[in-house]
Formats: sequence, structure tokens, C-alpha cells
Amino acid sequence: MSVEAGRQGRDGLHLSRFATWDVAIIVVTVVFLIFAVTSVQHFGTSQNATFLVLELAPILLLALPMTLIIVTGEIDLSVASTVGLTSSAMGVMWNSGVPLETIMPLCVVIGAVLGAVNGFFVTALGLPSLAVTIGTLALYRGLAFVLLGDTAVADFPRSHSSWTIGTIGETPIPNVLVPMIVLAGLFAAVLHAMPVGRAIFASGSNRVAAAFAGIPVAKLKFWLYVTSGAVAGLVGVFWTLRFSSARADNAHGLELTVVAAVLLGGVSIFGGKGTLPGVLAGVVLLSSLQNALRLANVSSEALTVVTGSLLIISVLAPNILGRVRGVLRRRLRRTHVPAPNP
Amino acid sequence: MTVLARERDSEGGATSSTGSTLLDTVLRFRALGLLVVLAALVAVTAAVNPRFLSGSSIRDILLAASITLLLATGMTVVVLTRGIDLSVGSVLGLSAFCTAWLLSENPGVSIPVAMLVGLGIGAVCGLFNGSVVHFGRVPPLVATLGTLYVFRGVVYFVAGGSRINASDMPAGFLDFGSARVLGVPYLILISLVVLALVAVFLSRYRAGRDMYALGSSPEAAELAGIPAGRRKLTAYVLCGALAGLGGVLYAARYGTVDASAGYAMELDIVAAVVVGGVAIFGGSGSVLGAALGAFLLTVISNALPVLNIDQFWQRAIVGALIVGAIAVDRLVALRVAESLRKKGSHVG
Amino acid sequence: GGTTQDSQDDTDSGSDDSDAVADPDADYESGLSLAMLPKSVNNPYFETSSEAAAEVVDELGGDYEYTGPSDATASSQVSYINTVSQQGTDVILLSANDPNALCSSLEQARAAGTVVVTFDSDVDADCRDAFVSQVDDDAVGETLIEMAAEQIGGSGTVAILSATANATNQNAWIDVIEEQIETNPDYADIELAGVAYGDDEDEKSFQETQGLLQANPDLDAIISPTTVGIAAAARYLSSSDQQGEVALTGLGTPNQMREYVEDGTVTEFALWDPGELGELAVYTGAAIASNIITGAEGETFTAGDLGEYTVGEDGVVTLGPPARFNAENIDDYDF
Amino acid sequence: MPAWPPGERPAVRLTGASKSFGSVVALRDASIDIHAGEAHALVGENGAGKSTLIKILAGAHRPDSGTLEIDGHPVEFSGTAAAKAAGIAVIYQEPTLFPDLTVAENIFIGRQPRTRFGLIDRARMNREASVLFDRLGVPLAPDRPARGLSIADQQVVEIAKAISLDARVLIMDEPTAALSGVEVDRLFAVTRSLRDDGAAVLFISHRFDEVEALCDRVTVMRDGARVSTDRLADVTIDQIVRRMVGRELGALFPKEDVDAGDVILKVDGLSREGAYRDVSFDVRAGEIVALAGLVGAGRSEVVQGIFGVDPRDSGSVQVDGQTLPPANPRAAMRAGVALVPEDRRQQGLLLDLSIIRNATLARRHRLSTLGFLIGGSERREAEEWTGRLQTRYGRLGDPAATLSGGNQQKVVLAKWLATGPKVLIVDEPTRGIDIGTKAEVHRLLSSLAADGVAIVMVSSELPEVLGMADRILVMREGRLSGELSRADATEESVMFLATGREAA
Ligand SMILES: Nc1ncnc2c1ncn2[C@@H]1O[C@H](COP(=O)(O)OP(=O)(O)OP(=O)(O)O)[C@@H](O)[C@H]1O
Ligand SMILES: Nc1ncnc2c1ncn2[C@@H]1O[C@H](COP(=O)(O)OP(=O)(O)OP(=O)(O)O)[C@@H](O)[C@H]1O
Ligand SMILES: [Mg+2]
Ligand SMILES: [Mg+2]
Repeated sequence: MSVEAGRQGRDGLHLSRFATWDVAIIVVTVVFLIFAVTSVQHFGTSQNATFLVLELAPILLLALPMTLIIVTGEIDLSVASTVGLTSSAMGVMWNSGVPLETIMPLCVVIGAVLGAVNGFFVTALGLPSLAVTIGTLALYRGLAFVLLGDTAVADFPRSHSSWTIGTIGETPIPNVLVPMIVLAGLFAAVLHAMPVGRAIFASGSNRVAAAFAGIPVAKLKFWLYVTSGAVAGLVGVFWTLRFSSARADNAHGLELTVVAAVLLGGVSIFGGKGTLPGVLAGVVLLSSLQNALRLANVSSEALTVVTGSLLIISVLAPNILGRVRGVLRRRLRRTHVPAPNP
Repeated sequence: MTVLARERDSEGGATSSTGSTLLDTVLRFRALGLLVVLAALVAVTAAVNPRFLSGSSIRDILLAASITLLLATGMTVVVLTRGIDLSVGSVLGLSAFCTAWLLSENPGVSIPVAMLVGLGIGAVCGLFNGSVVHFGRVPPLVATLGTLYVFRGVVYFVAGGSRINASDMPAGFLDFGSARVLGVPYLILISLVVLALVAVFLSRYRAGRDMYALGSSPEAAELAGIPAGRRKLTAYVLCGALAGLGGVLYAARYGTVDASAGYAMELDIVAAVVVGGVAIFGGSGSVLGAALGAFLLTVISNALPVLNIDQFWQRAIVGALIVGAIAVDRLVALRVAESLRKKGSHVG
Repeated sequence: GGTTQDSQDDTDSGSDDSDAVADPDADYESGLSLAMLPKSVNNPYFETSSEAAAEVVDELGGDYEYTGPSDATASSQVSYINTVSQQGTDVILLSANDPNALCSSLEQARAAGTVVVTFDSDVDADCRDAFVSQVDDDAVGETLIEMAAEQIGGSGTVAILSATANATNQNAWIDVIEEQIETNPDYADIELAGVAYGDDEDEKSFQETQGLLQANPDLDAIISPTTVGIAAAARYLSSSDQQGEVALTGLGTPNQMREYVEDGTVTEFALWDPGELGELAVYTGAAIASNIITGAEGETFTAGDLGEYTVGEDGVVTLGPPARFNAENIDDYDF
Repeated sequence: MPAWPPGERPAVRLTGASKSFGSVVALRDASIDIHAGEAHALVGENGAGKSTLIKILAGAHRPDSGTLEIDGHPVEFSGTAAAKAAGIAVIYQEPTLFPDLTVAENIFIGRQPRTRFGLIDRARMNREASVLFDRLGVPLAPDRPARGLSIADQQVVEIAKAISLDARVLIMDEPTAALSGVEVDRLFAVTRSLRDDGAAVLFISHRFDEVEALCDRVTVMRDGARVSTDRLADVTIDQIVRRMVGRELGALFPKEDVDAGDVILKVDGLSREGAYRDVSFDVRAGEIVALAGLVGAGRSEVVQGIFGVDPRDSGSVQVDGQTLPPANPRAAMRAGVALVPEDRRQQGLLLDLSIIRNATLARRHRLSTLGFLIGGSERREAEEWTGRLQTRYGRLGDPAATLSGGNQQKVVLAKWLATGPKVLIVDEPTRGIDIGTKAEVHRLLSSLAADGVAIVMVSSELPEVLGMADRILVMREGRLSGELSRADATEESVMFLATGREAA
């Protein structure tokens, strides 16, 4: 009796292994790309690919540490504001004559410090990260405006800004793709192939059990926030150079796009579940969908609706699937169990 | 009965009543803290610029606060049940535009009808949110982040590039936006009435208490037989309806409505609620606190220009305030918990 | 302040990379594709420009598209610039959200053969073929301060309610106003109390108006060179005790301001016709694409009913002085 | 005393109930009947299915099969609200209070007294709560929040809640586990008066003196089924215990005799305010030392303090002469300590992660090559250890949640055994697992000891303690109350030390 029940449970799982959302989203993304290349005019050109990469670069970069943070069950809504603040800081430093070679690492450090502030409040005081990072979202953006006001600093050296949008030699491969791939590989390795990744999943899956396995959960989260800040600092530099414009409102509102992409990639907002390839697919799907819809002259209104719907469906669909499967399994079991007493 | 039991009793007897007064004091202290900050802010601003306390200035602040207040009230109910509604800004925009459009097309529509329409639009949006959260088991943050985009997209569709100007709307409606009884603007009266009703609902009705219970411990709520689905739907519908009503007031007050009405408002509202002492994971807090938070944030954004403070500082100050408020709240709570733990333990 | 664009100005000026020779007698080509990119869609002002522009494109026998982001940021605009240049559009008509941030993508578009004409809000002169200016910055600034001075009898305190502080055009006008107050003896008794920014949001502008009035109790006039700002300010003043005491002028649309002119809150304000601006942008773009002009200083072309225009310094084509609206003439306009 | 069962129909009758959670069968064909006016005891080993049975009566679980009758009418509860409406009040094993609501509100949630306008009458609610607390003899303030209440006070609130329902059926799942004597006496007084007024009472407890003091009949459960129901007057405690266990115990405890080696673990003066005080003991290589005591005596806290997952106030822990820093489980692991926690679902497992991840979590660093976990080292390790423990699973990539309770326990054991500990601490190693598995776990512990591991075993199961331990340390109220050698230990001697009743 119980053996039989066990086997059915396994069969159900067998199914679900192939229907996990991150696998699904990767498939959907690939299918969509093939569809778009063949049937959306101009989508398949090499130049459009370059544009697409440049467009999704900041989202992708911010999504990397965001994925790790959400897998631990926390969230960081302040990333876009951190980008804005480092961009402002970059402008101020450049105006006062600091060389770019000094500014760039400094910006990453500034980002890391801002991340550490988040990390402190979340881990040392145990405050809910949603509330903390809504607060620092406003705080960092405010400080960005305090630093640079409404002005823009735009006279960065052409060589640097054209590198950010340039391609490798004559190929259509954007320069930024190289660091993007390196970073994505690094984060994927950390999350999926290194001991610390196991600790990240454990912390998000069951904080108490993680602590019982000797994982320093608070310390881990703190350093993830620092990483998130540092990457946001890097994106701040990239953004500033790419648009050749250091401004306090750079990347305004980007945090929601990043969170949306991560969730779309199959990461559970409650932590413990998700894969980096899934997130990469989520980012690519979101960006290429918008790109293709724009090329097909679909209005920006529709883009907004599509983004929101995708997000809801990405969670709703597996839930509904799961429930359907549960009902089916119960039906099956009913038929196997001897009929209940009268 | 056993020796063991008697020993315990001799020490355990003192536990019971100590906590109550302590915690009460702390809770009162929180609201008090906000009031003190508020009073200090008003005093300083008024000292620098006495006009800040003039009748028209106070009226302006009340008008500005009325919409935030309304939305914060709805948000509080949702947050109490351990949810969140990030779509309120979009709902407000949708309702504001639709109401304004309705009035510009049919100048004969009376104000109560317009308010009902706005309320209805909001309620439908809220019902959608609630259904996705409850029936679809989608985490509230994800669900309402999605509808934030979807509802805003709908506003864009409906509004396109058009803007409804004051001159398109009936004068009666616009007058209502600035009219007052005995010097008090209608808008703030509406908000205060709603606030009072919701406050009474939450504190004096069974269904209201269920909201706290749901947020306080979902598992215990299930064992206690609380109808979680109905309550959650109520919370989201209420939040949506109030955002819808806020949209009507927005249209009446500003007279100009386009597709961007209420853009990015959600974070301000969440901030007001959090600053007002409502626990972001549900179960504790009051609409009065949230109202105080909303009011404080409004006063700040009105006082800083009057003080001639660089407006860019404003956002930073608001952010620092949010983090500061929850940090202080947590530190106080930790202290209380620690002292209760030591007092309450039977062993040692 | 703060913006340091000088370094780029000395590279060279005006339209540079087109070595084609202009043929002033050529006809407008038919079959051109034009795309208008406003600061953001869902903005009535640009909608007006677009409607007029669409008609002109129709007359010229071309294809027209109106597209853009729903948020007014430079980064979203870049995506749309990339999109329309991908689509092989012949002419982009752009109102820029940032003078510098769009340059690289505009350069890429131009390299692919697209003509870039900015209107309403410019980018660096290097990155576009021509700029269709609604008006001469000097003329706007002068008109604004002149209207204000007239309404307060030549002396008093004036404050400015602007949009966002990095809106290129706003700052240019504010600079002119400041300069006029300092140097023009007619305005010797006028004092500038400060600049507030309403971010082109109705609610914010409303609050900032209120802040200005409280921070400066003896304020005599507010100049708001933005249509959103002046409408919000008028709305605030019309329901406040200071209605009629504090003068309000600036740039607004007749439809938005009609009510306030009637109830006496506003005496006179100014604006150009955004529809005409759109038309001229189309003609300018089409003229360059048809090789009638190259965008170099001194070239002339005929812009349909609007008449003949001459390309000015840095490839700027100016629509004309702003029209002033007051109780006498406001009913003649509908936009 | 009237003859049982009296002529009338039972107030509640459950027949043929079975219930499985995944592959764990909690109840199989279980039955019980409770009559109005009787107090009925339900006893059985941990995991026998008592709580599951009462959760079915409470409407919190739906049985897979079986029928439930109230006053002879078949019913099917759709939820707890339906059971409540049918007059069934339940005190759950774990208090389920709303920490943010006041004590009075916790009692009356969903049925607060109302004024004419439908408003909640707080004053009346507090008054009624005070009356209840007076009846229970506990001076709790009705308007204080439930947050921060001690376990005992939480239990009192639960009791007050159940009593206030004026239910026809009152079910209490170990209500006295955390209570002190006066409170227990009052509870019994109240319960008796309810019973005499015609209520049916179902009482679960591991304390037989309480069962004897309160109850009229007793039902014994074993492995999810009813073994017997008797009038308490007709059976002896010995008989009940035999029926609970149901087997010869010898086969269950394959203890090998090992010569103890050097002292490996040395605990000295360990204290933590509110949990335990001045705990000192040594464990030698090859020795199995049991930590016995009543539930709540603080044994779990002590071993968690040793391992470092909880902070401690004072005292020291040495492993092989090396002092462990407090509150640092990593250091303890490095020194060779392993802790198999008592609550495998909360503390031991990452339920939604795979068996591989769970089994190798504690060894993730050592399994990596050049910092990378590649090449299937984790899979091989998981395969080896789950194999050694004869774990039954579908595939190694399945989530741990899909395993039966016993197999979950084996995965937790595998996780820690794989670290090759010098000191193995197991907290309730066999809680909720079936007899066969129990024997396997015992064999394993025994052979580990034979290999020279120092083992500390916390267990609430006396037979396990007696059958497995070389030495038994007994805790009472956070202190060590005595030590017994294997030879001296009997159920009585351990219980006496655990309860403090001097008999010897
Ligand atoms: N929600 C659940 N999911 C999976 N298994 C469960 C669940 N609840 C109980 N079980 C399992 O069902 C069995 C019976 O558990 P139950 O709680 O009824 O025992 P009990 O007799 O109350 O024990 P105790 O004396 O320890 O309270 C155990 O093996 C337990 O692990
Ligand atoms: N969450 C808690 N809040 C307050 N007190 C607690 C809590 N958990 C346990 N205690 C108290 O700590 C003491 C020790 O509990 P602990 O669980 O360590 O006992 P134990 O001897 O391990 O019992 P068992 O393992 O059999 O449940 C008890 O007095 C208990 O009431
Ligand atoms: Mg139990
Ligand atoms: Mg224990």
C-alpha cells in the first residue's frame, strides 16, 4: 500500500522535473528568438543583436546578484538608485578632475559600501529587506540628486564611452558582451558549482536548518548585499559611459524591471529555488520581446501590459499546473486505495 | 501535584501582567514619536516662515495629504494580512483618468456617481489582485508588481496621449476639489471619514480583527477557522476601491489628468505605512499610525520647499526616515522581547 | 550650471559629415519615411505636433510614424532611436530627453544614412543634422521677462517655476531671463527670488507653487516656462487668496489656460504653435533628405504654407517669435 | 460509577480512519469513541498518530478514509470552523496563538462578544477572559498581547479558549506538558466540572499519573491504529505500556559492548538563562551517553548550546582537549562535532531541495575540487551514505520532502555521519520513525560507538535510553539531576530523577 503510494509520488515528481519553470522559460526564450528572427523584420540583423545586448546589459548585470539575494529569500530594491548614486558620484569626481582610471574602481567601492548599508540593516538588525531597500531606494536616489542636482556631466572621454557601445573589431559582437559573459559565468559558477552556492540555496530554503548545518546565514547575506552594491556601482559606470551622461536620475525605476526579469526566470520570491540560466533566459526573453514588439511597431502601452502579464503568468502557470497535477495524483491514489468503509 | 510543578510555580507566578503595560507604553511611544517629529517639523518651519501656519497653507497640506491618506488606509489593511499592493499608483491613475473622461463626456454626471465609478474601477482592480493572490497562490509582491505594469498599460491604452484639462470637466466637480465646509476642505473630510470607518472596522469588527489574525499567524488562522480567502479578497478590494476613490479626488483636486497620474506612487504609500508603524509582515499596526505616517511624509514634502531647503534633500530625508523608523521599531521590539523572555522563563 | 559641453563644441560645428552638395531647386522627394520620437508618448503637446506633421507627410507622399517610450527618459528613447534606425527610416524627428545621452545612438543612425532633425529640445549640434527651434531662446526669455515686468509694473520679486532642471530649453530661457534682469536697465527693480522645479508633473508643480508663495511672502510674479507648470500654478492661484495679487505668466496652451484668463488669474502668456513646429520639423527633415539643403548655415528652403526659412548658425531653423495670448485673442486659438 | 459504555450513543465516534502524508502512514484504520460525561485518555508512543487523530476530529485534517459520527449522525468537516460549529473544542499540542492580538482576543477570535451595533465589546470580552483566567487560577492580563508569553502561559490561553467555547466535546493534546502543578490542578478541576456537566473529554498525555487522576477510560494507539480501549480501573499502567510498545524490546536495541576510550567531549558548567544551568559531563570514545528527562527539561537546548547553534551564557565545551568558541557551529564541525537535531523538518532538512543537496550540505567544502563542486562528487557521496543507511527513495534528485519520515531521518543522519564525526550528538534520533527503522538506527549508533565515536543521545523514549546507553544523564528543569550507569538504570530510577520524586 504505502510502497505503491510512494511510487506514484515519484512518478509525479518525474513529470515535474521536466516541467520546472526555469527549463520552460529557456525553451520559451529559444522558441521566441527563432520565431522573432524568422518573422519580425529587422530583428535578426547583427546590428539589432548589438542593440539588444546593449539594452539588456544593465538589467542582466543587476539580475546576477539579485538572483542570489532572492534565492536567499531577501530582496534588494535599491539597486537602480545605487546606479544613480554612483553615476552622480562619477560626475562629481570627473568634474573635480579625478582621472577616470581612479573613478571607475572607486565607483564600484561606493556601490559596495551602499550595499553594505543595506546588508547591515537586513542582517545585523534583522529588518525586512523589502522595507529596508524601499527606504534606501529613496535615500540613495535622493543623495544622487543632492550630489549632482538636476545637472548632467557629459564630457567624459570619447574613447571610453565609445568602447561601451563599440564592437570587437569588425565583428558585431559588442565589447560589453565579454565582461557580461564572464560575470554571468562567475555568478553561475558561484551559485551552482561552488560550496557557497549550496549555502545560498540552503539559507533560502530553510534558514534554521542552514544554521544547524553550520552556515553563517547572516554573514552570507551581508556579503551578497555588498556584491549587489558593487555590481550596481559597476553598472553605474557602464550606464554613465554608455550614455555619456552622469545624471542623478540614471536607471530610474530599473529595479522593478530587474526583479521582474529574475522572477520571470523562475526564481521563487520566497527563496530556495531558481537557476541562473533561467534568469538569463528571463532577461533575454523580456528584452527581446520588447525589442521585437517595438520593431513590429507595437505601442509602448502594449509593452507595459505584456511585461506585467508575463510576470504574473510566470508564477501563476506553474501553480496551476502543480494543482492540476496534485488533483490527478489524488484521483489516482483514490482508485488504488480500497474503498473507504461505509 | 509534583514537586517539579510546585517549584516552577513559585517562580512562574510573577510572569503574567508585567508585559502588558510595558508593551502598551512602547506602542504609545511609537505614535508619540511620530507626533513629536511632526510637531518639531511644524514648529521649525513655522518659526522660519510663519506663513506655514496660515489657514491657506494648512488647507493646502490637508488637501495634499488627503489622497495619500486614503491610499495608505487601504494599503494598511492589505499589509496587515501579510500582503502588499504595489499596484495602487496604477489603479489611482486608471480611476482618475476614467472618471475625468466620464465627466468630460457627460458633464451631467453627479459627483457621488463619479465617486462610485472611481470606487468601482478600483474595486475591480483590487478584486483582480486579490484573486491572483488567493486563488492563484501568487505571492502578493509578484502579483501586484505585475498588475502595476498591467493597470498602467491599460491607462496608457485608454488615455493615449490625451490629457483631460480642467476646462473639460464640469465646474461643479472642480469646485468640489477645493470646496470646504467651515474652512475644512471636502477632500480631507472624505479621507478622514474613510479613515475613521476603516479604523473602526479594523478594531471593532470581527472581520477586521480577522485581518490582524491572518497576518499575525496564517497557520493559527487556519486552525481557528478564519475564512482566509474572503478576508484577503476583502482587503485587496478595499485597497483597490480606496485607490480608485483616491483617483477621483486626484481628478477633482488637480483638474488636469493624463496617463501618468499616480505614477510611482506605490513606494510613497508603502513608505507612509511603514513609517506609521505597520509591520511589513503583517499582524500589527493601525490605520491611524499609517495616517500619521502619510501625514508626516506630506508635511515633509510641503515644509522643505517652504524652508528653502534644497528640494533634492527631500527624497534622501524621506528614505532615511523610512529606514530609521523601522530600525528604531525593531530595536524597541527586541528590547521588549528580551525583557519578556527573561521575565517569562520558568527555569533559571 | 555644471554641464560642461565646451569640449565638444570645438570639434567642429554644424552638419559635418555630409559632403553632398545642396540643390536648392530640387523638389521634396516622395516616398520618404519619417518617424517622430517625442520625449514621451501620451503627451498632448507632442500629439498636436504629430497630428500636424502627419498631414504634411501625407501631402509630401511619405510614410509617417509616431513612436516613443511612455516614460520621458533618455535611456528609453535610445531604444526607440535604435528601433527606427533598424527599420531604415529616412528621417528621425526627435525631441530629446537629454542633450548628450542620445548622441551615440544618433550617430549610429546617421551613419546608416538616417537624417536626424531635432525639434523642441535639442541635442549636441554634432549629433544631428538640424534643429528646429520653436523660437529663438533669446526671444522666449525676453518675451517672458517682458510680460512679467508689464504685469507687475516694472518692479518687484519674480520667481520661476520650471520643469526638470536639465531640460535644455528651460535652462536656456532661464539664463536669458537672469541675464536680462542683471543687465537690462528696464528691469533694474526686478529681483529674482529663485527657481523651483515641478518636474513637469502636475502635482509636484502644484506643491512647488505653494512652496514658492510661502517661502517668498512678497512675491509679485511667477514665470513658468512650461505648459504643465503654468497650468498647475494657475490652478493653485485661482483657488488661493493670492489670486490676482500674484501675477502669473509663462508658456502655456490656450486650451489649458482659457479658464484662468477668464477668471483673471492670468493676464497674458505666450507659446508657439506646436502644430506648426511639427510641420516645420517635417519640412526640414524632408528638405535634408531630398538634398534641398544640407543643414549648413545660410541655406534656405520653403516649408509649404509656413513660408521660407533660412538655416541659422549650428544648423538651427527657428519657427518665429512666440505668440502672446490674452483675453482679447485667446478665443482665436484651439490647441 | 455507571457501566461503560453507557446506553446512549457516543458523542463522537471515529471508525476506520486512515490518513497518509505522502508516503508516511500516520493513521491506519484507527477508531475511537467518546461519550458525553466521560474523560477519555488517549495514549501511545511518539508518532503513534494521536495528534493526527485529533486533528481529524478537529476538522484540521481530512481523513483519507473512515467515518466520523457526532451524536450518531455521520458528518464530514470541511474545516476547523465546521468542527467548532459542531461543538468540538481542541487544544493543540503546539500552541497556535496570534502573537499580535491580545490574550482576550486570542480566546474569542471570530466570536467576540458584540454590542447591539455589531461592534466588538472589548470591555465585556476582557471581563469574560478574566473570569476564565480566574477559573484557571492564572493572573493573566486579558489586554496584553500574546507575543512574549511563556509556553506555559500560551498553553493556559489555549485552555481558556477551549473552555470558553462551552463545547460538548473537549479535546486536549498534551495540555499539561508545559504547565505547573497549580495550573494543572485547576485545569483538572475545570475539566471535571465540564465533564460532570455532560461534556465529552479526550485527554492526551505522556504522564500516567495525570491520566489516572483525570480519566475514566483509556485508548491505546500503536502505529496509527487502536490497540485497545478499557476502563482505567480495569488495567494497570504496565499493561498499557506493553500495549503501547507491543513488542519485545530486546530486538530493538542491538547494543554492542565497547570499552570506553579517552574523554573526547568535555562539557563544563554550561549555562543559559531561561534554558539550562550549570551542566557538566564528559563523554568518552566508544561511549553512548543518553540525556534523558521530561519534555521541556532543556536537553535540546543543552546540545544546541554545545554545538553552537544557540548562544550560551557561560561554561566551556572541549573536544579532544580543544576549547570550542561559543555560538559557532562551524568551529564545532571543524573540531569533529555533529548534531542531528530533534526537529528534522525545521532544523534538519531543506525540504524542497534534493536528497543529494541535503545529504552533502555539511561536506560541501570538502567535496569540492579547486573550489568547484563538479564531477559528481556530491552524487557519489550521497549514494554511498544513503546506501549504507538503506534509505529508500525514488531518485537522488528528488526533494527531501517526498521521503517518508524515517527516510528523512536517515538523510539527516547521513548528512552528519558523512562528516566523520568524533562526537555525534543525536537529538531524538528515532522520533516519528517506524519500529524497523528504529532498529536500524540503533544498530548504526551501536556500530559507530564500536568504531570509537563518542555519542550523546537525547531521547524521550525510555526504552531507547535503557536499551542503548552506557550511561544515562537525567535532566530536570534545566539542571542535571543525576547520572545512572547502564546497570543501575531502570524505568523507575530514570523517571524518579526526571520528575524529582524521591522514592529510593
Ligand atoms: N503534516 C504532516 N506531514 C507529514 N507527516 C506528518 C504530518 N503530521 C504528522 N505526520 C507524521 O504522522 C505520524 C503520526 O504523527 P502524530 O503527530 O499524529 O503523532 P503523535 O501520536 O501525536 O505523536 P506525539 O506523541 O509525538 O505527539 C508521524 O510519523 C508524523 O511524522
Ligand atoms: N520557543 C520557546 N519559547 C519559550 N520557551 C521555550 C521555547 N522552546 C522551548 N522553551 C522552553 O525551554 C525549555 C527547554 O525546552 P527543550 O525543547 O529544550 O526541552 P527538551 O528537554 O529538549 O525536551 P524535548 O526535546 O523532549 O521536547 C522548556 O522549559 C521550554 O518550555
Ligand atoms: Mg502529538
Ligand atoms: Mg528536545
